[in-house]
Amino acid sequence: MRVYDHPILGKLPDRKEITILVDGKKIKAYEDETIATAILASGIKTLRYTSEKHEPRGIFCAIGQCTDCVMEVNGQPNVRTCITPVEENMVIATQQGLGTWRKVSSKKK
Amino acid sequence: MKTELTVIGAGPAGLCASIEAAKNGVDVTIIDENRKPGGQLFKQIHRFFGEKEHLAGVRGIEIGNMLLEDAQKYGVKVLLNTIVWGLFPDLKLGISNGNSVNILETQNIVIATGAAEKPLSFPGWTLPNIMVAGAAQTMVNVNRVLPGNRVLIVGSGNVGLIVAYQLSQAGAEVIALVEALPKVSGWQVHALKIMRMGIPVLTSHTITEAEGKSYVERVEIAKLDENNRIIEGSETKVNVDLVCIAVGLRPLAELCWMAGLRFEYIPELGGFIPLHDENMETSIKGIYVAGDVAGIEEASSAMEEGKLAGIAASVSQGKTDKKKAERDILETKERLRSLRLGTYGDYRYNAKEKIIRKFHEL
Amino acid sequence: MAKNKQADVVVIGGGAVGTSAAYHLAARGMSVILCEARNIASGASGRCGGQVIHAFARDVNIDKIDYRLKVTRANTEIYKEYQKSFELDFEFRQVGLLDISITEEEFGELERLIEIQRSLGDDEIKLLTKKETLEVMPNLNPDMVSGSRWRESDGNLNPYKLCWAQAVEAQKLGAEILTHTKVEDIVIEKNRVKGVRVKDGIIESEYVVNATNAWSSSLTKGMEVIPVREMAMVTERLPELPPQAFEMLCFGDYAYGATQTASGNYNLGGPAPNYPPDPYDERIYPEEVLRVMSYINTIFPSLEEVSVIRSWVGIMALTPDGMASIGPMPGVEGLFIAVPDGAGMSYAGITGKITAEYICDGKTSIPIDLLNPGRFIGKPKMKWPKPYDITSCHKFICDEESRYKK
Amino acid sequence: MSKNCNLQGMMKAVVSLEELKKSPGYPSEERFKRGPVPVIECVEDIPCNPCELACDRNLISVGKPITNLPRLVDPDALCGGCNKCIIVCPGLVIFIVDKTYSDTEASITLPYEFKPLPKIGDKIMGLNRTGEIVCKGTVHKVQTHKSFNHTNIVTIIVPKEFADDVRFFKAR
Repeated sequence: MRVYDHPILGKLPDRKEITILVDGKKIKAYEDETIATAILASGIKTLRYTSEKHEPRGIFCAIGQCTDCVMEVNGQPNVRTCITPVEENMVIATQQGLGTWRKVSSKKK
Repeated sequence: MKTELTVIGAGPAGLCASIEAAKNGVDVTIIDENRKPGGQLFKQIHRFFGEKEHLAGVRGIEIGNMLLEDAQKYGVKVLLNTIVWGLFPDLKLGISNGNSVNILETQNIVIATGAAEKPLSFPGWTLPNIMVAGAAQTMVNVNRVLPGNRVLIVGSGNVGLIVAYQLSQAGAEVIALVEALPKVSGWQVHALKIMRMGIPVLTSHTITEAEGKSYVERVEIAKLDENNRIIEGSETKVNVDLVCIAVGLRPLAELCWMAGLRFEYIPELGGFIPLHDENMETSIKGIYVAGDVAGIEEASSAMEEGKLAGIAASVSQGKTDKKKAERDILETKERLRSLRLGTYGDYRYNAKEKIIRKFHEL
Repeated sequence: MAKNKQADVVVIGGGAVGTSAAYHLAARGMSVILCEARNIASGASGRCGGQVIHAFARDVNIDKIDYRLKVTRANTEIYKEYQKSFELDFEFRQVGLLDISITEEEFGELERLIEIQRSLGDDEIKLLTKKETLEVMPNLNPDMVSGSRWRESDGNLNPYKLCWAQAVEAQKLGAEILTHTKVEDIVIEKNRVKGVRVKDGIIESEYVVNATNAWSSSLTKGMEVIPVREMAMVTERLPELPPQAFEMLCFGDYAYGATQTASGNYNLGGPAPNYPPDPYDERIYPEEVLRVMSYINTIFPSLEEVSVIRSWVGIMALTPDGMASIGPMPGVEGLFIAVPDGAGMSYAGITGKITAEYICDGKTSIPIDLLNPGRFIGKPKMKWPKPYDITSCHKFICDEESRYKK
Repeated sequence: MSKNCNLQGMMKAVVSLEELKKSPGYPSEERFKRGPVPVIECVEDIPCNPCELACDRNLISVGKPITNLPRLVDPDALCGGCNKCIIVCPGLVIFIVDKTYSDTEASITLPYEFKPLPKIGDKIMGLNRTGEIVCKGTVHKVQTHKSFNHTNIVTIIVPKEFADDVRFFKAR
C-alpha cells in the first residue's frame, strides 16, 4: 500500500509511471524506485522460494545486505530487488531455488 | 583511477568525513552501492537528540539534505551504484558499477560502511513480511510503501520504539511491541510517544511463533518469568500481517576484515570492532573507520567520528596546518564526548576507550 | 597449556594431510597431538579447488605415471571408505575431469602424451576430440578448445570439509587437536626427535610428522619445496551444470581448474599472476582478480553475468622433481615428512595412511622409496624460478628432468 | 489505534506520575496556578538540550553536561505559550498545560504528527500516558506552520482533574 500523504514527508511527488512484468503480469511502478518497492506496493509479499524446502521468502533487510529478496530479473537470478531500480518493461520472475539463467549473452557492453 | 581520499559508504559518517577533508582541499571520492547517498539518514524522519552543534531537534532527513549540499559545495566526487568488492594491499580498491570493473588507487581510506540489523530466530521467522525494523522503516519512509497494516514489533530499543511510532504515522496499526527484558531498553521518551497512543509496550514478553501460508498472518506471544522462561498458559495468539524485528545491530565490517585490520570483540558495541586510535586510524596506516562500523552508536556520533577521520586524513595528506587540525580535532572530540554521557553514553564511552587502549597495545 | 604435554606422535599442520595422518595414527591406537598454527584448513587445503586428479595429463613424470596412479587410486579407495564410516560428508564426487588443449599444436602434444601414458599402463585416460569435449562440457567457449583428455574417475571434494571430517574422526579416536598453536621448531637431540617447541613449552613425542606442505622446509632442513601462489574464486550458487571439472594447462600461459561444489557454487582458480616479492604472500591483489575474471569470461562466456562472491590466494607446494616427499627424513630418527606434490587432495588420505603404517609397522603398503624426502640433500642448492607461478615452476621442473625432451 | 484491551492490560507504565512529579521539569501546583506552563516529562539522562535554547523567556534550563534533566526555572516571567519547546523536543515529551483555563477545565497543548489533523471543536477522548481513555474533551486549537516542520500543535480542553493525566487524544 502506497503512502500517498504523510504527516512528515507530505504528498508523494509526481513521478513517471512505468510498467514491469512480474511472473507475466503487468504491474505499475514508478521510475527510480526499487523493484521490491513496486512489487510490495502491488501487494506481492513472496519474492522467492528456497531451494531445498521451497519456503517463501520476502523482504528482510531492505538495504541490500541479507539477499532474502533476490528474484530473477531479465533472466538473471539472484538480483537484490531491494536495491535494484525498476526499468520500463523489466521482466521479473519469482525465483525458485537457485533460479534459472535464461540469458546466455550479455545485455550491455 | 586515482584519488587522494576514498570514503566507502555515503551515510552520515562517510559524508561528514568527505566534507571535512574536502573543506581542507583534499581530493575526495565517496563511494556508495545505493542509488542515493545519505545512508540510513533518509529513513530517519524524527528529530535528533544532542545540542545545537549536533543539529539537535533537526530531523535526520533534513540533516541528510544538508550533508549532500555540503558535499556538493566542497567538490566531493560521489560514485553511486558502485560496489567496493575488494580492499587490497597498498590501499587499492576494486570497484564496480555493474557496467565496468575498475581498480581505484588511493592514499587514504575511510571505511564508513555502517551496520546491519541482527535477525532473531523463532519458529516461522523466515516468513515473508517478517523483517528487521529498519527494513519496514526504509519501505515506509524512503520508498513510501507500507508493508503491512497490523504490526507486531519485537524489541524495545530505540529502533523498535521509533519504528513503531513511524509505522503509526504512515497509518499502520501497531498491535503491540514486545520486549523480553523486564524494562524498556530504549529511551523512555520514545516509549511514552507510542504508549500514550495506546500501543501496548509489553515488557517480559516475547514472540514464540509466527504462522501464515504465504506470509505472516498470526503470531503467538508469551510472558516470560524472571529466568526468561515462558510462563505456561500465558501464550496469546494475535493476528498481524507484519512483524518487525528490532534486536540490535552489528557492524558491516567485511571490508575491514578483508583489509586485514586488527579486531577486538566488544559486545557493548555490537561485536567484532576494528581497533582504531583516538583519530579513527586503524592498524593499517592510512585506513580509517568511522560510524557504526567502528562500534554501534547512533547517527550523531557517527557524524562526529566521520569528521575526526576526515580531519586526520587531511593531516595525513598535508592539506591542513597542524594548529588548525589540532583545534578542529579538539572541538570534534568535545562534541563527541557530550554525546557519550549518561546511562547510555558512559558504557559507549568506556567501550570506545577500550578500543583505543587495545589499539595502542598492538 | 602445552607444558608437560606428551604424545606418541605430534603432527604439525592441520590441513588435509595433517588431519589425515592424525586420523590414521589415532585409528592405529597411537596417542596423537596435532598442532596447527592457525585453524583447521587455513593453508592450501582451505584455499584450493578441491580437485581429485589421479594423474595430470601432461605429467612431467611420465615414467612414474604407473606409480602415481597406484598411489592416487589407493587414495580414492580411502575416500570411499571415509564416506561409509565418517560422520561428516565431504562431498566427494567422481564426476570426471577434462584437461583441455586450446591450440591444434597443443592437441597434438596431448595426443602424444596420452599415447605414452597408455603404453605405461594407464588404461583409463581417454583423448576427446573438440566435438566430444564440447558434448561433455557445453558451456566452454568453442574457440578455446581443440580437444581434451578425460578421466572418468577424477572428481572433486570439499577440501575444507575433508579436513574437518578427518579432524573430527581423529578427535573421536582420542587425538588432541591444538589450533592456533604454532610449532616454532622440531626438537632434535642426538639425531633423534624429542618433540616440538611451541610458544609456551615443549610437547614431547617419539615421532613428529611434518605435514606443513609449503612451509615444511622452514621446519626441516634438507627439505625442498617450491611455494607457488595460486588464486581461486567462487561464484554465487548456480543450478547444477553438466560435468564441470576442468583443467587447462597451456604451455604458453596459464592453468585453470573449475569445479562446481555440491552447494552449486562454481569454483575457479589459477595462478596468481601478480608477483609479490614474498612467495608466501597469501593476500590477493586486484590485478589478479581482474585477470582471472577476464580469462573466465573468455573460457565460459555464459558465466559473464554470474557474480563472484569471494576470491583468495593460497600457497601450493611443488617439489623440484614433481614427486611427493613422503617418508622418514634421513638422519633424523622419528621425523616423518608428509608433503604431497601439487594435487594434495589426490594424496591426503593415502599419505596419512602411509604415515601411520610406517610409524606403527615400520613398513608401508605402497613402497615409498621414490618419495624419499631426503633425496635433495647434498645436491647443489637450487635456484627457484621466478616468478613463482605454475607455468614457470612447471618449466623449471621439466627442464630439470628433461622430461619433455624426446 | 489498538482496540486490543487485553494486550493493553498486560502493559506496565514506564514511569509513574509520582516519579514525574518529582522530576525538575514537572511544574509545582503553585506554578500551575499562575497560568500555562511547560510540563517536561523527560526523566532520563539523554544528551540533549534543544528545549533550553528554544525558550525565549529562559524558563527551561539544562546546563552542562547536557545529560542534566531539563529543569523548569521559576522566574517571574510566565510562559508565553509560543510552543517552541513542544516543537523542538525530539522526545515529544513537552506539553503546555494550563490549569487556569477555566474553573472546571484545563487546556493541554501537545505535539501532533499524524494525519488527518483534528479540527477545532472536534469531540475527543482524552488518553493517559498508557493510552487508556480517561475523559472526554474537545479540540480547542490547531496550529500548523511551515516553521513547525510538521510537528503540529493541538490544544485540547479536558476536565481540570485530568490535567495531569491526559497526554494524547483520539476522536470520539
